Amino acid sequence: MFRFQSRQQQRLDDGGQINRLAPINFTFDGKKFIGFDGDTLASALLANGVRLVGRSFKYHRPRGIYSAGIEEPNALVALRSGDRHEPNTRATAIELFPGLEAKSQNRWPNLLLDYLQINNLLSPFLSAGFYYKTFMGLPGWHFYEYFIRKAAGMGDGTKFKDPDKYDKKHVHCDILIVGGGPTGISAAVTAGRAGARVILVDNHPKLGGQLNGERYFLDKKPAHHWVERCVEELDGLENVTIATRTSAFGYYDSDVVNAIESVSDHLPEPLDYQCRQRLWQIRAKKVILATGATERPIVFSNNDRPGIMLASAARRYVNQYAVKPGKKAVIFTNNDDGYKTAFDLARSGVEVVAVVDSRKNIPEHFEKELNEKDIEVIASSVVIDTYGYFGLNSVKIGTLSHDGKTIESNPYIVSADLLAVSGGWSPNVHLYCHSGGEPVYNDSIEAFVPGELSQNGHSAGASRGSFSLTDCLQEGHNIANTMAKALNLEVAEQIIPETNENTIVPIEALWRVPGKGKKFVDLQDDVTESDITLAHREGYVSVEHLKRYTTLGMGTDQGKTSNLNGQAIMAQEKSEPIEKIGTTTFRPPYTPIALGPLAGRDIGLSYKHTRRSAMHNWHKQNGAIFVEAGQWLRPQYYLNEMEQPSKENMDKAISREVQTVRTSVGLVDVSTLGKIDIQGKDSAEFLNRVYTNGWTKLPIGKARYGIMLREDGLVFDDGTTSRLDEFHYFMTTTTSNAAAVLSHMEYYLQVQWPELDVRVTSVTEQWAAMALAGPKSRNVLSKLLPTINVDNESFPFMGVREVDIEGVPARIFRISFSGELSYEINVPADFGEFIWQRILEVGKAHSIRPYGTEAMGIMRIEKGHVAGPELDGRTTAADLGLQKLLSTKKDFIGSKMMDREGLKDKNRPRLVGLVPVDKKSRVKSGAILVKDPTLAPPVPKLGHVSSSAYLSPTLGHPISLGFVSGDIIETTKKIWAVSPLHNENHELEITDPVFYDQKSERLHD
Amino acid sequence: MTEVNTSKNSLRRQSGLAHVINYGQFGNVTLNGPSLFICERHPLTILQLDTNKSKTLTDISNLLNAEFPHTTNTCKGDDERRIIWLGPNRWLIVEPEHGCLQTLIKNEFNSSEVFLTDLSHGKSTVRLRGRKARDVLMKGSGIDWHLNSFGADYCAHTKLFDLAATVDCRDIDVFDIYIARGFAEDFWGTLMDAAAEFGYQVD
Amino acid sequence: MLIINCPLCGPRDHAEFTYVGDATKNRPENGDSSNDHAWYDFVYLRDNPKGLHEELWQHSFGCRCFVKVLRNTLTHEIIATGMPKDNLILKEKGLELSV
Amino acid sequence: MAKYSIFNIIKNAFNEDKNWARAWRDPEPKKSYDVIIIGAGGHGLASAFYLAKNHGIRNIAVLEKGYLGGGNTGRNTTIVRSNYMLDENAHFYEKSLQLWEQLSSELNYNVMFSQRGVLNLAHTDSQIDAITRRGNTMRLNGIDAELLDEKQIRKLMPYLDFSNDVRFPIKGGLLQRRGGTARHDAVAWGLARAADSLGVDIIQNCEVIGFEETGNKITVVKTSRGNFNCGKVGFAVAGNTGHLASLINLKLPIESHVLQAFVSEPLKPMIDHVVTFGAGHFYISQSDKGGLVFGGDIDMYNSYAQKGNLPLIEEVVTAGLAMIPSLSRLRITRHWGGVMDMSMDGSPIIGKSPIDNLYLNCGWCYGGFKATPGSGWVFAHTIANDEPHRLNKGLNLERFKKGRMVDERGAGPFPNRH
Repeated sequence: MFRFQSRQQQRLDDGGQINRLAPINFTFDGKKFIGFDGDTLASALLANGVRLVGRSFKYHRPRGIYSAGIEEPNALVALRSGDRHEPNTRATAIELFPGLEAKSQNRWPNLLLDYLQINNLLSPFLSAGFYYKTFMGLPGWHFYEYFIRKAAGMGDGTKFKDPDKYDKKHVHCDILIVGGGPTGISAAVTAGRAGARVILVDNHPKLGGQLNGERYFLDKKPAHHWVERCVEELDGLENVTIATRTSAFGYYDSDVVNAIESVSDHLPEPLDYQCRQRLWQIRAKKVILATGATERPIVFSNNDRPGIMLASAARRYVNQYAVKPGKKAVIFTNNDDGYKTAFDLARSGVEVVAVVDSRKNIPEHFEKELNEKDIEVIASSVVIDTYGYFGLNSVKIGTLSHDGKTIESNPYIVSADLLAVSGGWSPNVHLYCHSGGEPVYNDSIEAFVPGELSQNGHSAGASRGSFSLTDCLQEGHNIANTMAKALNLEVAEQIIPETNENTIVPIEALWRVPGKGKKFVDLQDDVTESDITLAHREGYVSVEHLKRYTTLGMGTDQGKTSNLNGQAIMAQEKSEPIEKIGTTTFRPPYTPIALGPLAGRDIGLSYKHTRRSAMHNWHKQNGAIFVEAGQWLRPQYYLNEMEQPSKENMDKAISREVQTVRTSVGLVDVSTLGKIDIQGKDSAEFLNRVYTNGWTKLPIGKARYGIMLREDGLVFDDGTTSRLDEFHYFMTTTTSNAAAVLSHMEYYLQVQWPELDVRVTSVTEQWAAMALAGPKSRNVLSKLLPTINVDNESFPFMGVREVDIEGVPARIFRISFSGELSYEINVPADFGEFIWQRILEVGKAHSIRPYGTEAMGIMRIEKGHVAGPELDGRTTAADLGLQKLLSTKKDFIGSKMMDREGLKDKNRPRLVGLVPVDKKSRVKSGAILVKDPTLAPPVPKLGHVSSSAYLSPTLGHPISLGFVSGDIIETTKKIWAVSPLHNENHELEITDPVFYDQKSERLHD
Repeated sequence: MTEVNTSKNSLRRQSGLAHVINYGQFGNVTLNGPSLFICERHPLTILQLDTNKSKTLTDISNLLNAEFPHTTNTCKGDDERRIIWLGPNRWLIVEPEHGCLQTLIKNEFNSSEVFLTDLSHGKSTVRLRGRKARDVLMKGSGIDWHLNSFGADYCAHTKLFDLAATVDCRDIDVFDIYIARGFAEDFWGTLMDAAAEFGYQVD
Repeated sequence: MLIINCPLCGPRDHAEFTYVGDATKNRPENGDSSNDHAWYDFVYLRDNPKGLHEELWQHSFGCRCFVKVLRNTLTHEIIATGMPKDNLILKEKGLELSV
Repeated sequence: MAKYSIFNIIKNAFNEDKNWARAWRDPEPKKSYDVIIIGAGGHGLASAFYLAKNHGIRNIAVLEKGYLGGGNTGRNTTIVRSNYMLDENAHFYEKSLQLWEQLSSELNYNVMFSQRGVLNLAHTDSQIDAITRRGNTMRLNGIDAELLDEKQIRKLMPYLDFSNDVRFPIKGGLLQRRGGTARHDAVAWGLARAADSLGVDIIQNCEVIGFEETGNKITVVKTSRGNFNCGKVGFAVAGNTGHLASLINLKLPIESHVLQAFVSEPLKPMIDHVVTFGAGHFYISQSDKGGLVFGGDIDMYNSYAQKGNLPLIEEVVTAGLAMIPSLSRLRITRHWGGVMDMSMDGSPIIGKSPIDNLYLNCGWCYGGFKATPGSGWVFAHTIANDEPHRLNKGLNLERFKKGRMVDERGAGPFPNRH
């Protein structure tokens, strides 16, 4: 173990919140390292002296670790490998786990020898928007794009399926607290004591927030004592839930906040039955946004080198991780925060060369400690430039002129391998903005803070610009009590601990340092100061133009460290105050979130629930090949035991099934049809309004076919409805419209005609339905119903009978889709499989066969029955040849709009039958009907083929249904079907759409 | 084809879950045993009753010797017979299959006053029991499953794992879930998957 | 997520509902065959307000009732809900007066 | 207008880019304009550009309440295609596509129109029939289309799920190779620069607050920056059409709905085409920067808020993972919403209005971006000649009254279903 430790040359011997007894192996770019439990990948790399971790997006400049949190713009790595590979992961937010594997990105062949470094040299030509100004001519953008795309992008995607699981969870609470820093903890204690249902979420493995990275004392004890005490109390409260490793990423309407819980990201892989991540949908009555603040860099030349980092990050590395981020440090600051860093670094044995403070006055209360630690402060000064290609080695310092526009004295260079920068703090107003709030600019902290309240989310602590620890603790407590009061709860007491912090001397804005060289504003997207001034020069001055033209803030860090600096520089260029420039809209998610948890468990075969009929298992065991019909699975056709699925066998099976029905008897599962139970005194009147034809005279025990229109007069759905009793009807709809028809009827009953006494209920699932069809169907039925007379007179066409089949109650409807004598038998679903099998057994004498949707489809085409492809929402009743069903004696839904001129146009395409002249050609549905197949585009289109049967086994040749313009039907009998996609043309004869048994003798027989 | 016994007595009512249920303990079952117990309730009589005549309802109530819940989202009854509020003037009566409930009411009341729809076969019923039952429900639906909001004799018609479901809280940690029969197999799979992390027993 | 307070079932996710649309459209009387414009208006024209919008949703995963919702289309804030016969805009105005 | 070229870039680089001029002016508004276009998005700017270029009208103002290109132009998923079935749409969008093919050189601004191909997947036989009909119609209209079978798709897009663990297997697809994507912001900027150079005044931060009418004509457009006299007025404000129309008491067959989109972290090239899933609402492409751009269905309820809610995103992601399971561990960085002007038949309304000198350009649903140059072309023609171009004749407002809807989906008068 000591051997390991000796390799962590930057690790402190004591302190920090790491467990030195738990060493962890990991690799970076294939090299083996060791860190400790409690480390992040970033802190472990720094502990091992690794400074260069990546290459920048555009110029491929060497980059190191810049921050200690989710705002990291530089240190993006590819985490894990194989099917768990995750590109673009922030090293600063990865908890170290045994065997962790990370690789640097955006470099080739390796991190030191990246050949696209050439971009850095070419950078004068690659200023903002350069590609808008060129690559316009031949050979076209698509050619150049190929190369540019290869250079762009960061990490690699993967081609593997994710082996991990994801979960979702819905929770409710009175008060949601986002952020487990001092403000959030204080709020949670008060809210918890008040008895509110509280959820506290924090994206870190443990609570404490900023307190973990600082040397604060609360009531004279290190702050973690207070944190631990609070957590203990909260854990004991049944009404409080603490969710760590849970990142609230979006604040949506109705005070719904969404978060991702990282359940097992900190483990090598999830444990048994454990998911990787879980999406939380949190519905809160009130929300406390205690999301803290993010430190900003300052814009100066070469401010991007490995070894340059945020001052608070440097502090966090020594304090929380016991890692010295450098040996010799310069601090560059425009506010008090830099001093804290200087002191904490010095205390840990880092040589602090100087604090460069752009302010004229050094806070007096620091003097004592500065003297004690022998730290030099250089006031009114700035860092002008830095040196060291793969890592910082020296820093150039100069004095700033009064107006801040030039460097006054002779600058000088000091050697340093760490430059800690603080440009001030920006409150994390993201969630507040998601909730609909508009931030306002606050001069005293030089940052945007929440403006007026939006929804029920209140910001507190640093996230509303209160940077003093005492204020944070107090605000958390106060806001929680205000909310408790609003929720009619007793307010709670909490004694706010005493802190050891100094009063804060105001920041003096310093956005950029004068001078030449590359000054990075957005480190991830390589947006420099000159890009912003160029955007200004060219008129891209609104913040959104600025963002889009320069890509400022468009990286994976979403501009957390760069947005305000960029906007401030634009404001300076425009000589306008920052608040006038405004800020860009913060969009969810707050930090990038994986797609997996958004899909949860609905992946693969679980994508959209599968719906099965009661006979599904029988179909499965008896050779059915299934087809998706919406969410249903339906047998498409049945293969014999010996047959393998193939196109040939499919054709054979379908022909077999059709022939069986036409010559003997078949059985098809039609359970998927929508079924609606209609009851009430006004049912007939209601049907009269819903359907286009008349319903008042339908006798009990009879069924009738009907079509429904939409209000706009076009056909909506068709089906049969039967009268079971005086006030009791049973409706069937098409499979695809089942839900829509029910809603349609409920709408009219509840909203338009509440006076009608009618109830509708979906009974689709209650009844298993099967159609027994074919000339021998009556024979089979009579055997099933030995005591009932089923001859033509007793049970005529469109007759309905409620019977008992071997003890099973059944409804039998003598209706036909196939055109044969046919009975639709409905039985309660649990008896479906039993009755299905019984029918097949009884039917054996007549060589009965089950048939699928394909055979059914062919037979309905033979019979000229319309279905989905014809009822496509664009056809009128007349188009379908169903004008006879439009009653003129009553009003019905759609009757007022169906006579508009466009819908009465004589030239509208009308349903026809189509037969290839050669009686052989397979005409594809979707082929277009034209006069002459040799015409060059644009070709006048006369209609299209809507449904095709490649072979009608009954007629011995292919047939199709289609639509042909009315005027063409009158003048010609021949037409061409062309399918340029297949390079096919076929001459067709236009026929009546009913090919089979035009007088319908068979089904009436 | 399997052999079918046609004798009336052995008529099989086959549940929508008949082909998917595996009995035993599954998932993350620890030494403390499973946190969840899951079983199907079958066969049941499930009857939808619809009437806007309060007098009629009282009469039915007397006939059945059962109270109807008038508060939204509530149920009344016991294991023998459960009456669930469904919507305005609409209830669901659930009891172990007897086969006579519908006839009983039909014989007594006018068909223009009471509207009955048999849904016994249209729904599959799963009973979810155990201290983690609410955690499973939380994965599938956005309503507040907290005991204070959804205690015993509460019911909800909601979207559960993307399916229309009725959930009846029979007791503090006992829930009957009704879903459309056609989705039963899929729902079962989803439920088992969601329960796995807690460890469950299928009875 | 919009949380819609179903007058019967209580607050539910909008995913349990099906959006129907503008609730202020009046369906012309069926008997009146002369007024083509009224039908055109009913079927096709919309006020499409930026601000308060009275609209219908069906609680299709719940009680199946049609629910009237008064919602701000600019902020998505739901101000009130009721049954189809309720006039929420009037009701809201009444509330404002009484405050 | 200084010409943009590689030579100029090099020349300016030696000057530290100090000599680049403004891409467009920030003019003081005049008192009166021959034509006022409301809305400086792609459509408004293209209309002004073609009015100036094709019809010689120069005294034009384009009014913008925010910043130009800040509405749907800057929020869409940048897909350009002309794979429509109905004649009224097909010829119009094809004209637009042809204009796209030359837009960068016409504007002297690289709009990065990348003809990487747009593929619509089909998962059932009936979907195959539907894309067959559409593809055949396209071909007969002179528009490129290819029908691919599963094997061909597998070769082109190996990242799609062709395994057995898939709920809706891929059976085929319709590919339009000339379709693709463009850099949306560049379109607005390029058009603004080109229109500006022809003398068009683009007035930003100028919100229209009312109109003055005399007879059946608009005479004055009232704005937050003063009142302007006008000859003719054109609306090109997409999702805000309903609101603007309400200022002159005009009711339209339009509802505003929010459509969301989102983008992943930048990745090295992995998806070369635009792919549309047929069994759920989902489409994807990869931007030049490397981000995967996702889109889906609208949020279903009326909205003027440029933000959406998570359930729709979850739905789109679920569909996306059903199609490309390997996306699961990738992360999204941003999701946003745009306000769509959903029409009652899913097709645009571009033409005359009931008011004599007011012209409407609206109802784009979520197809507005690809229409940009075509829309400008025919709208300019309609305004200049006071009658529609042959390409927008069928896309008139009267069609609803007359029962001549242009309904590609057959969804009927329900704007959120198109």
